[in-house]
Amino acid sequence: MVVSQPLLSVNGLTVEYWARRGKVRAVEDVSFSIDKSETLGVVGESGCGKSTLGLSLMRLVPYPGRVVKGKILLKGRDVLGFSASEMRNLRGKDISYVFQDPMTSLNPVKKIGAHFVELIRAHEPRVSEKDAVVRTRKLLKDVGIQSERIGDYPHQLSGGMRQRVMIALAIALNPSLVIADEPTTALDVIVQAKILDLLNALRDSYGMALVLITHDLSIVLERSDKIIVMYAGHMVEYARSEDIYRNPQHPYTQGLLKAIPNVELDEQTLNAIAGSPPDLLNLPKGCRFWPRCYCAKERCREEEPRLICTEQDHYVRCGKYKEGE
Amino acid sequence: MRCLIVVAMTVLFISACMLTLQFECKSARAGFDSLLVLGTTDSVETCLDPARAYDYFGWEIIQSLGCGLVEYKAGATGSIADIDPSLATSWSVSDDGLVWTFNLRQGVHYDDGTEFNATHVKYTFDRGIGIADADGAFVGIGYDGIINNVTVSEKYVVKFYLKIPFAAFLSLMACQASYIVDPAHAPMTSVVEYTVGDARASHPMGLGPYTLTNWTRTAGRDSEIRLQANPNYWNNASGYPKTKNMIITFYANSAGLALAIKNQEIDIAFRQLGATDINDMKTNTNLKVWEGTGAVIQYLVLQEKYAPFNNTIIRRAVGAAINRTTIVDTVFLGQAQKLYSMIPIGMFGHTDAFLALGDPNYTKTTELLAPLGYNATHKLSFKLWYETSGHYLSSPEQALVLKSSLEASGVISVTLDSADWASYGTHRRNEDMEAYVMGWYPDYIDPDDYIQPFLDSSGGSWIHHNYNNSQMDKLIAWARGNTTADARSSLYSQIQNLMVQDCPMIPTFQGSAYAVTTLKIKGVYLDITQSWRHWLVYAEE
Amino acid sequence: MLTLIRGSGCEVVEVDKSKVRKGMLSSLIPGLSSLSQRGLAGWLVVLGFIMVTSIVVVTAISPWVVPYNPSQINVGRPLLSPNSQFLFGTNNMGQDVFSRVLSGGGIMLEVSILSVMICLLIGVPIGLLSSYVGGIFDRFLCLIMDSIYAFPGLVLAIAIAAMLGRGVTNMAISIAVVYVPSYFRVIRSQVLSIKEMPYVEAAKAAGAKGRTVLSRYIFPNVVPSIVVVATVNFADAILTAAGLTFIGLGVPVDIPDWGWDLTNGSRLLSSGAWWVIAYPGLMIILLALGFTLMGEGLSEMANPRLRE
Amino acid sequence: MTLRTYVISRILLTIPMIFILFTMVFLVIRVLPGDPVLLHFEKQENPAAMERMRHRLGLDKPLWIQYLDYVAGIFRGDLGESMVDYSPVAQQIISAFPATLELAIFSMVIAVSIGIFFGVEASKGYGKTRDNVIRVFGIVTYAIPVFFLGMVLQMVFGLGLHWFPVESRFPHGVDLPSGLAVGGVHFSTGLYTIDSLLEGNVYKFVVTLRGLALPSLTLGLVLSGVFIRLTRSNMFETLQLDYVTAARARGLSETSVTYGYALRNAFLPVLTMMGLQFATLLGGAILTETTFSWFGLGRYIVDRISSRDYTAIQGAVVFFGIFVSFVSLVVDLLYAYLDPRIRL
Repeated sequence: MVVSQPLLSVNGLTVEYWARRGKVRAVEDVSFSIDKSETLGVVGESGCGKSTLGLSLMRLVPYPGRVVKGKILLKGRDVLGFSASEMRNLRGKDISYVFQDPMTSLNPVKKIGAHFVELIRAHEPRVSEKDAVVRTRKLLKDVGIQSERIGDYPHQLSGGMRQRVMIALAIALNPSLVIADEPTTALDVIVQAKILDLLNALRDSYGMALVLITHDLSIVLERSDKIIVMYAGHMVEYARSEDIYRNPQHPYTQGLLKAIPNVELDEQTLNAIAGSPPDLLNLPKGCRFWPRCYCAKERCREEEPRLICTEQDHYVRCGKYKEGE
Repeated sequence: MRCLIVVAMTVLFISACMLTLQFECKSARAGFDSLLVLGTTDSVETCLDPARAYDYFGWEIIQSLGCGLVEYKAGATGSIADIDPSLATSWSVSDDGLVWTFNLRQGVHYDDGTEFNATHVKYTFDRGIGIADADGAFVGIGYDGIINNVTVSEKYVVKFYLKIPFAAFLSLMACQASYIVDPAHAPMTSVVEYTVGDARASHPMGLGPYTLTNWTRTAGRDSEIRLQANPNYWNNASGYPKTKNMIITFYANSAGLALAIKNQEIDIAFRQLGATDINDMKTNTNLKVWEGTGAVIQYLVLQEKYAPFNNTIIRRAVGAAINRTTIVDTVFLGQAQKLYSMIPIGMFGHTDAFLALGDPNYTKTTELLAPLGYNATHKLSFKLWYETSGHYLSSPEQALVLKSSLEASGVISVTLDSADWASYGTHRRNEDMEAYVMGWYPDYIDPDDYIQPFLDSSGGSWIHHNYNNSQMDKLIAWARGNTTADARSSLYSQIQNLMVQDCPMIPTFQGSAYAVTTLKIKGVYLDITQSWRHWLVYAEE
Repeated sequence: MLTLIRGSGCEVVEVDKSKVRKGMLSSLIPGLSSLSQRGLAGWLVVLGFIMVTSIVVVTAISPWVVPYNPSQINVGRPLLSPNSQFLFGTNNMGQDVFSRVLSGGGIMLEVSILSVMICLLIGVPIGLLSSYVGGIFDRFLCLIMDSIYAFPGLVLAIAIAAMLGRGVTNMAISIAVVYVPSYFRVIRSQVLSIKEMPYVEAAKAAGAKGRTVLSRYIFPNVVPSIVVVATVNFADAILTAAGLTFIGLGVPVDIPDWGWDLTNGSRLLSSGAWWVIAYPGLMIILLALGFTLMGEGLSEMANPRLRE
Repeated sequence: MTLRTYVISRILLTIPMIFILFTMVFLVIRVLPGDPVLLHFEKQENPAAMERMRHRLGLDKPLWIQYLDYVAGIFRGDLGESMVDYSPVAQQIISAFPATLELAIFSMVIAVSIGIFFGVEASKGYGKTRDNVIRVFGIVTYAIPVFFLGMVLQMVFGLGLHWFPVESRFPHGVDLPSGLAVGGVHFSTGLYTIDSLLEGNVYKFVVTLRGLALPSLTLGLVLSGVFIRLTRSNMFETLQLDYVTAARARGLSETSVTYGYALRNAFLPVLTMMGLQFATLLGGAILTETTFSWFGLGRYIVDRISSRDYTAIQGAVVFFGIFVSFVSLVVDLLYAYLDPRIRL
């Protein structure tokens, strides 16, 4: 599906953590690309490395982790090659990030407005305090917060409002890409929907691309153009949403789909994904999923399957599929 | 990066500080025609009123602010001959030694202009004796026991009627407690105390070479005293005081004082420098070390109340086992004199009585102790106490040396114990210390002040050594009453020999007085009177 | 130097209840192989332990190894700078500084050990009781402890030392008085948090007697923090002892003691005799450092939030 | 609750504390061997005179009356007369306090700035060599006897390099900073730094700083360890927090992230510690003042303990108590001011 010069294209990205007990590959050999104003969903159980993936796109992988292999091309420029200052310019301006827990993502001792002013002036030093404030009010309005709240401290806002603030911060400098890492998990259901709709609305109005990281496949199915399914640091399936929905190829993806209520599928595989994801420190030999796979073969225990393009824009990492089939 | 900035800033700060170094020294002297800065570790203990002041340094300041009827000439040895006229030009004593007549100097004025006359003398002594301040010198020395009354017989003639013939009367008159006060500033019934920010109101004097222009006390200790020449000083004509302005600054400890004089932050360092410091200042080419006989003596007291020292033989045995040479050389690096008598060297009546016991004479010790069953295996053992508040110079070191010199006898074993000065006093009163080190700063410069307070059964009661010898008391009384010098000195030699017999206390050493000054300083006299005469000191430009 | 006490006191007070129970004790016994696995913390403990023990050993065997009798005056000329005959030179009394350095640790060690013991004997029980019993009793004790705690400890120590007079025991007591509050506070805060823990509740529900709960369930969990405070407190005690000696409340001079040597040396400073204070000073630092290192390491182990 | 009620309640709370302290000391010093009267009679004892003095000092009264008298005095703001030199204790304390306060403030500033700077540096490279070096430094400062450090600094910077004066607070012979004198009214704080500035005398200001340099550095260094370790651990924890990562993700510079975000939050516990350390600091001041022969409150107390000046000791204790609780009150208020989540 490689289009000429996508907004962001990632190639064989691999992130490692060093723990006392050894090396961990939280993300291994992940490749994908996003075009302008596209939405990419990243789905997986917690600990599958999806957050690390998100952070690594901004080179924010916390110590002791770091990107060891791969390329991250933003508008054709390799982000991994950027200098610290280039990185600073990129963050928040080209790519911005919405964190999982709005309760802890704002500086408790700074007023809401201060966050914006600081951000704006950090990237556009020439902007005066006043103009920054004006822009802040508009941004708050866009995310549906009355602008009087500009003088409040974070602890005076509800979770939903804080997340709105986080989003407003993310879009403040209308970046070309926003990464939303489980933006709703910390919120209650009604608010969840609102936030997600807000994100979509903003994506359209601001014309930015969106990476939506979540553990809930249903969320992304309807909202995103492409979906990455991750398991134990591997990208196990990568395809357009409708393909994933119609024809999930990886047993894990199928499992996830079945886990979603009101999706009809034949009986036998209802309790598909038994067990829990493996400990990254001692991965099973062969396919990482076989212990939980309903159709695991001898081969799966032996050799690790490679990512294969099964059909147009549909990539799977499963032993069932052979090259050139 | 930030590290660099920090480093740079510190460097800048330090260099800025160093820059200020030069003009600091300049400005310290700014605005004085002739000024000397004297540093000391002393401090006025209570106040500058002769009716109460009873401490060395208080008296030193009183001496510069006031005058007595008589004064000791520079370089005095404590004999009658050394007493010069001051406010009194001449004097006489009746044959029975009970009436002293002083003819006063005329045309002398207080700093406030009042003319001085006999009534002021009477006022001074009536006041001092009348106030009878509990810890004042008048009570301490016992003026009321000596003086019956003072009468003004003419405007410039004053008569003292004594209760007892008192040989040391002139010395008493020369001591700072007897300095004349100014009735205008000295209320008859109350003591003049330190008044914040008002130097004149802080002292009752006014006849001396200096006036007090500033007296600052912080934390109940002096932090600065400034003296300025008194235009009305009777001896102005002869060019006194030599230096018009004196600043006295105060240090917490001898180390501080030593550093200050070494960095020449001050011109004079007087009392108390450590022996080591004085020693290496002697070799310092930028400093001059002045040495003089001190009047302070120290001695070892033996408690006679109970064993072992209720036995005269044992006391003598201990007396024979004191190695004064080590004390003087090791503790004071030679900056003291071995003392074989309670009467200090350089004072009339002094004899080396205790040499009779040897210094040390361990064979004598062994011989004395052997009959009592003490020997190398069964040693005479006792506890030796010393104070730790620095009340006396390097007491711990003394104790250590005493211990080792006593134990060198081979038949004595000593354990040391110590207490801070306050507890030391209590122990003394409770009489629970077998042996303890004490010292003495005299009040008036006369043998009597070194004998009566120790050996007289009543006068010596404060030491609580329970020494009591009627024969001794008789001798002391005679010596007090007798006014002829040679009669007295013979009496004192008898007293001292008797003391060696009884050995109630063992004199160890006599401290020497030291002052360290910059090279340009002249006119320093350190004599037995132990007083620092500010008005004689000057800088030779 | 008093900062340490307070510092460490508070440091441990902050230890949160997330402390691990099992394994703590074993991890607290220095020298175990497990220590080296604990990274810096482990090494700190081991290093500190080595420093302390070596000083203890040196002091213990000093009578047989000192070149001169440490209290003997005039073994050499006074204030000789370090040389072949007197490795660390001589002091103003002509005593051999080297011999004194070797044998001078006794007082410091005795005082610190004794005072820590006293602290443990007093601070721990009342800490446990006060927090367990609670109520007015607790309030009152807290008030007293806080008053002591809020007051410059050295002043108190000086007053009490002056009151009790000379001697190791008295010094130890006066120091202990100052530090009991830190023990009290730590233990109290610990117990208060542990009291709420389910297994204690369970024990109570199961009808365990107060004493049993206290001794079986609560005490064992307080031990780690007690050990930490105690270790750091060793250093504090040593430094306070040095301070008291410096103020002039030390032991009689015929017993070699670093504290006294420092005090004595401070008077010789102006004459440039650095060696008289330098060596005893360093020894005190080493000893205190040894305990502080151990305390630091232990508290880090006892305090998982700081562990990688 | 409103600020005022809070302050008032705090003050009310400190009163019993001060009393417990005072009572303890009152009793302790009275069982001290050695008695103030006797000390006035070092040379000769005169029972009658001693009785008179005992009466003058009010020591002839029964203990509980002495106690009540003194307490009553406190409420009248009268700390009594010194038993050594008979001048008002309050006045002596006031004269002694500025030195100690100035020393304390400067040492605290030094300690905290060293602590925060190194603490931050350490937390940045947590677990790396830089971190370990800094930690060891912190631990070592911990273990140095304050007076020993003082002497070393004296030797090096005073005697050796002659950069700083080693003795006394202010050069002798120079008039002390007079403070602000407007017409008749004369205002001075006793803090020479401030007074010299009020007086507008740069020279005096500089020499004051030079006098302060070594003592405050001594005390500051010894104290810094506590703050290093505290800042370090708090910074490390704060740097893990989401809003710091979020700030980074918004492309804020490292500096503004570390200081504007992490430190501002990590500072709060440090502030609390500052309050706690103040009492300690005053204790350390005793030894520092002795080493550098300053005449501050620390030395005053030591002197008066050794001369059994009951009234002076009591006065100083009460004063210390009040001051320490005042500081902790100020700290609380600051805390509330710095942390919007707390509102009084």
